[in-house]
Amino acid sequence: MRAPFVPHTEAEVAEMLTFLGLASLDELFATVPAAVRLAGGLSLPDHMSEADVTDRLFELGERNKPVGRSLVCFAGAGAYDHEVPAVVRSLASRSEFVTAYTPYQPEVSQGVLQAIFEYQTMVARLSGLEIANGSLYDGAASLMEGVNLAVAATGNSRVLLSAGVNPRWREVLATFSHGPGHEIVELPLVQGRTDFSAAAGEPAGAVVVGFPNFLGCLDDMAGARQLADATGARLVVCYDPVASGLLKSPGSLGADVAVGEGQPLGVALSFGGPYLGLFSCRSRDVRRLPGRLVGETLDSEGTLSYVTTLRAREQDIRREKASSNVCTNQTLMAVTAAIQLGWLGPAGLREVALGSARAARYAREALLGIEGVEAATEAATFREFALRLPVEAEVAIERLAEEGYLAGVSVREGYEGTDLEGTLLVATTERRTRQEIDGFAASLEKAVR
Amino acid sequence: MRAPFVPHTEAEVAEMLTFLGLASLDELFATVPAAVRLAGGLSLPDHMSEADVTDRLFELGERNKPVGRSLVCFAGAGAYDHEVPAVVRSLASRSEFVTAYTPYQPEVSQGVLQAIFEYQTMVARLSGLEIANGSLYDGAASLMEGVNLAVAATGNSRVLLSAGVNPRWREVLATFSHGPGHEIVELPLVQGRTDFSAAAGEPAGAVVVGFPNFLGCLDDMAGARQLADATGARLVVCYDPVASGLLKSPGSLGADVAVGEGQPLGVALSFGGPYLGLFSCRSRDVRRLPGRLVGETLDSEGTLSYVTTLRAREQDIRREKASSNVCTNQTLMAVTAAIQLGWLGPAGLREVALGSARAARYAREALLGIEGVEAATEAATFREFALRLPVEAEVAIERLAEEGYLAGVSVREGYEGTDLEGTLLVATTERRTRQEIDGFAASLEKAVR
Amino acid sequence: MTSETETTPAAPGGRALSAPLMGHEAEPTLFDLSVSGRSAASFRTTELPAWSAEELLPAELLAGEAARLPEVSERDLVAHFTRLTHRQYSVDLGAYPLGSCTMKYNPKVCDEAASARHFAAVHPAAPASCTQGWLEVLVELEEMLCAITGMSAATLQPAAGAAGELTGLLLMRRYHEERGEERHRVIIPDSAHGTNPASVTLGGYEVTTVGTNERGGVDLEGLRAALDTDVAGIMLTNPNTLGLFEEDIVEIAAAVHEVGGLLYYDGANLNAILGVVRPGDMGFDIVHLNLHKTFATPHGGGGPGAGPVAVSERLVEYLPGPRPVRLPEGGFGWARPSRSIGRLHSWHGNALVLLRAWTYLRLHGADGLRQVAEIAVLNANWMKERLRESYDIAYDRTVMHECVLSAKSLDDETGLRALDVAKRLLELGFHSPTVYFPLIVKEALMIEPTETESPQTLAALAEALELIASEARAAGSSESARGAPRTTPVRRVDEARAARHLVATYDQRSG
Amino acid sequence: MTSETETTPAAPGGRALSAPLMGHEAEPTLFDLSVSGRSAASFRTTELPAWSAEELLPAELLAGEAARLPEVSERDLVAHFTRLTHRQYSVDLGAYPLGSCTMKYNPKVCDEAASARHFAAVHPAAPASCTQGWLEVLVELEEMLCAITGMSAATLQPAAGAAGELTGLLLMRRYHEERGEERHRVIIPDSAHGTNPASVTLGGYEVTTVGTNERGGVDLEGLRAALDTDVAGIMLTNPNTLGLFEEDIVEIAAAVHEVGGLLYYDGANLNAILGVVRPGDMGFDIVHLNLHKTFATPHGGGGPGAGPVAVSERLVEYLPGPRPVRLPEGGFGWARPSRSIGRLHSWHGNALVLLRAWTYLRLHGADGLRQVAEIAVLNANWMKERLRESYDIAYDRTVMHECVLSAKSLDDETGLRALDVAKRLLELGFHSPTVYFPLIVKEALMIEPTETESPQTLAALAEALELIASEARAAGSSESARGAPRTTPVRRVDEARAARHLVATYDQRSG
Ligand SMILES: Cc1ncc(COP(=O)(O)O)c(C=O)c1O
Ligand SMILES: Cc1ncc(COP(=O)(O)O)c(C=O)c1O
Repeated sequence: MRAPFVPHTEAEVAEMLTFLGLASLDELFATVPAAVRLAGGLSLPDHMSEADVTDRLFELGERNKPVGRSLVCFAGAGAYDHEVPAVVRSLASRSEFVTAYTPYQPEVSQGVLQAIFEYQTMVARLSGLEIANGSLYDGAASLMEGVNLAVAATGNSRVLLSAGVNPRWREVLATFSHGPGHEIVELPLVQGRTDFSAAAGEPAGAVVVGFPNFLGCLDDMAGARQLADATGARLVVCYDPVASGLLKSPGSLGADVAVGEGQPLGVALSFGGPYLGLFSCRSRDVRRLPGRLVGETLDSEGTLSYVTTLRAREQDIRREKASSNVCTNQTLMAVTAAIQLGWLGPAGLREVALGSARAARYAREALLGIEGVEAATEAATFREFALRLPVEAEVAIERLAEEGYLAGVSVREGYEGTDLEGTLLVATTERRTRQEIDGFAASLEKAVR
Repeated sequence: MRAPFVPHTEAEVAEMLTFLGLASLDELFATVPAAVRLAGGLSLPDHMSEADVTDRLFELGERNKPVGRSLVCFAGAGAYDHEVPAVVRSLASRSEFVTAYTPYQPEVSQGVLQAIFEYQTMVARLSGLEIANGSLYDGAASLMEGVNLAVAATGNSRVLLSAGVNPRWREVLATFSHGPGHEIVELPLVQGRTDFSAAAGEPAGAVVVGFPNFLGCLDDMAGARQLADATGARLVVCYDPVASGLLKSPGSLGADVAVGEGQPLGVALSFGGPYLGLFSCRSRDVRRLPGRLVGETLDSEGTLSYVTTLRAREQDIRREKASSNVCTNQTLMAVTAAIQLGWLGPAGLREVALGSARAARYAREALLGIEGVEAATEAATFREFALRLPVEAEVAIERLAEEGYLAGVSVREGYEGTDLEGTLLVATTERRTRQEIDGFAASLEKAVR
Repeated sequence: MTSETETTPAAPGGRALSAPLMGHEAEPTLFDLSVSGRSAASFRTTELPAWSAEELLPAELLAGEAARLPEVSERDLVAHFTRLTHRQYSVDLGAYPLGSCTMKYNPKVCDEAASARHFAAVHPAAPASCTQGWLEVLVELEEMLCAITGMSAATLQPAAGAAGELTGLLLMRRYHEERGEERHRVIIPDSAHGTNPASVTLGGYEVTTVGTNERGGVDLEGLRAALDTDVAGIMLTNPNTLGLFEEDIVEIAAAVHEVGGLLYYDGANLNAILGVVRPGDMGFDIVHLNLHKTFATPHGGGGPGAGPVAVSERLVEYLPGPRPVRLPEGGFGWARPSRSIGRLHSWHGNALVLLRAWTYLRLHGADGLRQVAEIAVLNANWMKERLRESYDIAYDRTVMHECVLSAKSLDDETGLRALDVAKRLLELGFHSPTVYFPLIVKEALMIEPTETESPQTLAALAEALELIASEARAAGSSESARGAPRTTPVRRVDEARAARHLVATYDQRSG
Repeated sequence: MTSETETTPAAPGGRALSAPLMGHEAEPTLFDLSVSGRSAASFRTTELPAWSAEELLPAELLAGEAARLPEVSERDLVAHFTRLTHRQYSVDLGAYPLGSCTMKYNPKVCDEAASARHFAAVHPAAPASCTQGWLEVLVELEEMLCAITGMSAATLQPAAGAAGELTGLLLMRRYHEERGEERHRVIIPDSAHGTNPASVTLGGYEVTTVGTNERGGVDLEGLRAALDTDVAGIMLTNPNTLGLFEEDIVEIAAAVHEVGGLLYYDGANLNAILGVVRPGDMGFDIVHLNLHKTFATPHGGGGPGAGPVAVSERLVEYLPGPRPVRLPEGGFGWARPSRSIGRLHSWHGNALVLLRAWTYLRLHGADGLRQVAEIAVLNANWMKERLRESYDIAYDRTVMHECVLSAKSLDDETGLRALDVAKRLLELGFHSPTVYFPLIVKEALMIEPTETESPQTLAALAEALELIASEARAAGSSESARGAPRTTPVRRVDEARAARHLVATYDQRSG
């Protein structure tokens, strides 16, 4: 066997060893203490040919149920089955985008740099804020960084966190808060909307709210802004970028920082990743911005060029004093989102938002028509809503999967002990048809009988 | 509705019409006589969105059975299930290759031109002849052009055609021979090999033989060459490029012209097309070469460059005196073949050939072990062989398809009235495994009981 | 560490100087990158007996060594071909206003359709029970093509336009033969594309050329003079290669039919009349379509294309076979027309190209196709009017999807020829129009913007063409363009040298 | 016909002057190409009631108009982004010898695996019954990573190396907390990558820096002096960022363990030691791996990556959850470690990146990985020896997968700095090495050829680097390189200006 992507012939290896005055490849590792050197070789499955690996992948893939005609997707919770046209896949898979490194040499990286610059502009516009970075890992990571920014900017580590924020993201925030030691205070939900009165009084560093929130409901953003003002906090809004096709932007509703999951912008469901964290803020916080930022400049002949900028925020320069430790981010997904948004245009994004909301309304009505099925929240929702079923959500999901429907996501972690626990969170996109929704309702009716 | 790929806004159309002094788009067609203008619009199905078309395609695709694990391929007859790695698909689908036109402006077409030049070199080497063109439509078209070349070169339109040549190609040759009026004389098969003695005597323009022939058998090439010499004909050999990994090349066996189907060189089965016709000949016939030819030259600064050459053979210059009418060819498939051959290298091509031959031997033995199954020919075969079954081949094929095997191709057209009619032509490639062959044999045994 | 020539060391696969992003060196060939013993291939594990070649095949037929092919790593293979793509212009990079070629945008969804396993991995000899989806696509495509052309049935086998032409001529031949007639001539206008006369010859006919009148149409008198019962038919492109609609088409059709001839429609320019007028209604009997033009299937750097041929009722039974058909009992199958001229293709035609065209047609429907034609024609006329001051207009009337200009005056005034315009245009960011075709227009520049280019692109292209003319006129010479192109990976290429010293393979290189 | 700014006309989408094939103009932004009312999008037919926005949502929350996005045709979208790709260097174009980044060839089969519908179209919240294939891949990957690192279990959630580091530090924190210990410091060598100290801070620790000894390793004495029971652990890269193996690793491990600290292994450089030595055997407790380096998942122009963290037995119960596991009854499911530090990712990590790595690992097996390391190290040492005459060698001993050279003498002699070398190298057809890192080497040039570059490419790269040095020395000045790069789409870029006049969106452009 020869490693499949190593070009060297035996003769070449021998020639190179001779040049180095070595007798064997092993000698290259002489500096590795003998005591710790691996004796028997790694204990791994044998190498396989490309064809054999492909066969195996086919076999494994058959054990998954992708969404589509045989598993119609009503699951969301941050990952949505939106239309992605062939042109987006085609452009985003161009190998120059895929196999480039971080654009450290701008003279030969204008392609990626310009694409990020365009992405930054679009995200800034979607969020209604002035600045956006070149992406973070995912929505949860953006939330974490948003809170870090708010805490650093205010010098206050008290975080007022709405229970309407995606519970997975809240958990990630909690995990990472162990380091800096943020104090997280939860703002409870009442009928699906955040009760901002619960946290009056004491100063805080961040108020965090979802818009729409995890249950699809539309929180009282004026209330959120007021709380931020009253506590001296930065208002961090977790938003769904699709909603910006229809709803007011976080920025126009008072957000200081807008964070979101960018998956709905052209990224495949991908079993949860790679997605991309959207991050934007006001200009005054730009020097605390986490992650990469591309700016405009000129080359030595005065030609407009792009380059990564404000590097002094970044870990490779600032080390322990950096505003974040992020290095590798999700650039390819950011490029994908820029292409998708270019394909959509304002009218397309509006249609995605409107179509998703229409399907939600239709589905909600159809499902609430089933005996024993109740709305878990009363508030207006955008494209996602929670239902209380006669059976546990997990049971319904299993049964429906056999009927060809991914019924939704169960509401449990992050809502333990609340009246939301065990409900089913149903999501729609502009791809859901009347026929699919009718079929789903008919199957759910059977499943909960 | 607006046509999906027309960028013009209504305002832009209006502005352009104003510039032209026209009141409506209809006026653009004023020169079309009113009598023949279409009144009601075309009678076509309504336009569909990309998403709807994709859904429909999915539906239609589900009604096909692609080869793979659920339909193991033992069919050949010119179209083979060879290994094609991801890298070939990835490179050959690069949009610069896909969306370019014929390289008429060499200064901005060096990519395609150089790829064709490399392809020509590889095909010349595979065939053992000096010159190869940049591809023709398919194997049948190459045969037709090869015969035309031979006839033109010799001034003799008598064509001695082995019955061992792919019957579909023979039919295509017959179809197109109606124009120039070639006289086709068939050389019969004896035990799967051509009887060259049948056509002694009279001068001829072309002797045409398959190597290996349609039944997988290896004809007596010395006999073929002798016949060509005796009749003053050009020897046209239809070859399988994969065989060149193991067997002597057509050129080294005496061919003047080598024609073949290039599909085995990295092209998907594709329900029969687009494939590519391989075509090569000796230098002395280069000015009769059909199709495009790329040559080397220099640019105005002396840099090595590529350009289409000997254009004077071509229809766009020579019109009715051209050596062929071919204009659009199969360049993208030629580029694909060049990439695949680069991936294979000599060792890989040998392994493909050897693996195919080994699988053929194993399959032949396994299948001949079934009661009632007999060999249809005795001669040595390369990777394809014909069997006489207790049932008609078509019946066996239908039954086996239900068991997950594409059993082969029925031998019928072109062999009517011969002892080969109704036999089953079984082909193997290096992708066929022992397990698959064993399964096939077991299913065939059941099917012919 | 030496390349396959064993004389010079192998070239470095990882150096990117030939990528225009980095530099302007020539890209080494794959043979230059080859190193003996290097390899990229791997295969399925089969668990078959490892019989040797000698055990399997007659020793006298075995080659001493495998055919010489380059030996490269997968990494170098990728780098080489990726760099080659950076040395290649394409529709996806910018406008490609090649007259007669209809280089419109090729929708990506069509590519994706053609790469789906359920279509791409189907064996052409699989029984109809395994290919119902494919057959339905083919039948529907045939039906749509007939609706568009006003014809009764079509064959999808021809792999390109020229193959379609030859098919049409064989149908013509069969038609006359069946009526017991021997005819020897086929009429072709002098503006015709080169494939037409070449196909006529291959079809066993003689070419009779008719001239072009002062309005750019067929010289009706000349045609009438040429017509007699020895004429098998006429081949016309309409709109013709001057981009002009044959105003006398009704009279032409009547005249040809009167002597018993057939009318053949070269559909390369069908884009202009989609939904406006149908060849069948104009009196044509045989139509070939270039799906790689009108229906946006990509050209692939020279192919593949697809050239289906549609015919009127009286020719249906001669069509090539087998043809995909709807079965009376439901489902789809194959049938051979009773008097078929026979098969034209090893299998069923360029199926994946046909699938792309099917997709394109379903995306458009009737209204979409009509808009395609309208905007294609609007763009061409806008271009013609806009460039009126800078170039000669070959025939000054409303054009269809393309306009033929001429650099004749410019050449007379400044020595700037059509070729120079083409090369200078490359420097200005556009592929050049078709030059020196049609042959009847001196210094022809044939511009076909297509409907997928925006008004902004049109304006920029026009500006560039104007600049070329105005800088030559200002200087009173062709100097500005003579040295062009200066910005491309190679400078102006010596075409004559290639033919003089033919080197068509790496092995013909001297040293 | 005006762009979205409504002041200047929209730019032409079909002009290709920004493609280096054609010219050297700047590419207009997508916003410049925008024309009001133009569009590309289309959607599924749903047959749902056409409720208006007002009927669906509270009026006061509705935006007056949709977010401003560019309005372009699909054709212009394609042309724009395709041209951008021609303005972008990538592994697929040529060598990318960026030290510390392991820019090896990214196998295409891995991309294809990641684009298969049966993996890419799976919803992350689908029940385990619908994701058995995925779970098996993740479990197998975890097992393979543990085998490679000599660890007991791993989390696949971290999306990149830095996220893995932070995860590791939180694990470290939990470990000490569970033992009732409060420790405040983490030790980092001065040669460390910037993410290490940044992660330490985010993990709530203080950084204690230790120096580098004259052999390029950790200063053992300094380390010992810094160690006490306030030290939570040490973060090491081994081989370190100088490309050198820590010869004293056994002693270091013993010393850190002695004070109760943990050893964190930054696996960015794991490529060098695959199958040679395992971090677990060296005494490490926590290991993060950069799959986008060692296991060839592509970098995507800056991401996505994947940074799984593997740990020794005593940390397994703290791992983030839920984790994919083999179920005792067969099949696969999810489980949360009893004392989990909690979730790190919205879902399960960068799953498609993990799938690519799984594919890469299955292609290699144990012997393949060992060869990867051997050849990577061979290449780096060859490079170092070859360039000995031209550049300074920071620490002159056998290197592992990369070598750190310095342009210090060259700068002293001629004024040619590392940055100039980098820019000049672009002109010679190569991406530049990493410059000015590690920080402890002046004018550092950090070269990591990787195992996928051939000896021929190495030689050409070395020649180019030699040429740069020799032309400067011959001229006694840095002139030759100062103007570089001259052949690239843009010339040397003014980085300072970008920070001074921040324009990070199109809307911040002044006019
Ligand atoms: C008018 C005309 N007829 C026929 C053809 C030939 O078509 P193809 O190139 O597909 O053989 C062309 C193509 O260039 C053409 O423009
Ligand atoms: C030594 C080292 N550690 C850590 C990292 C950080 O990894 P990532 O970029 O994936 O966050 C890198 C990547 O540059 C590195 O080289």
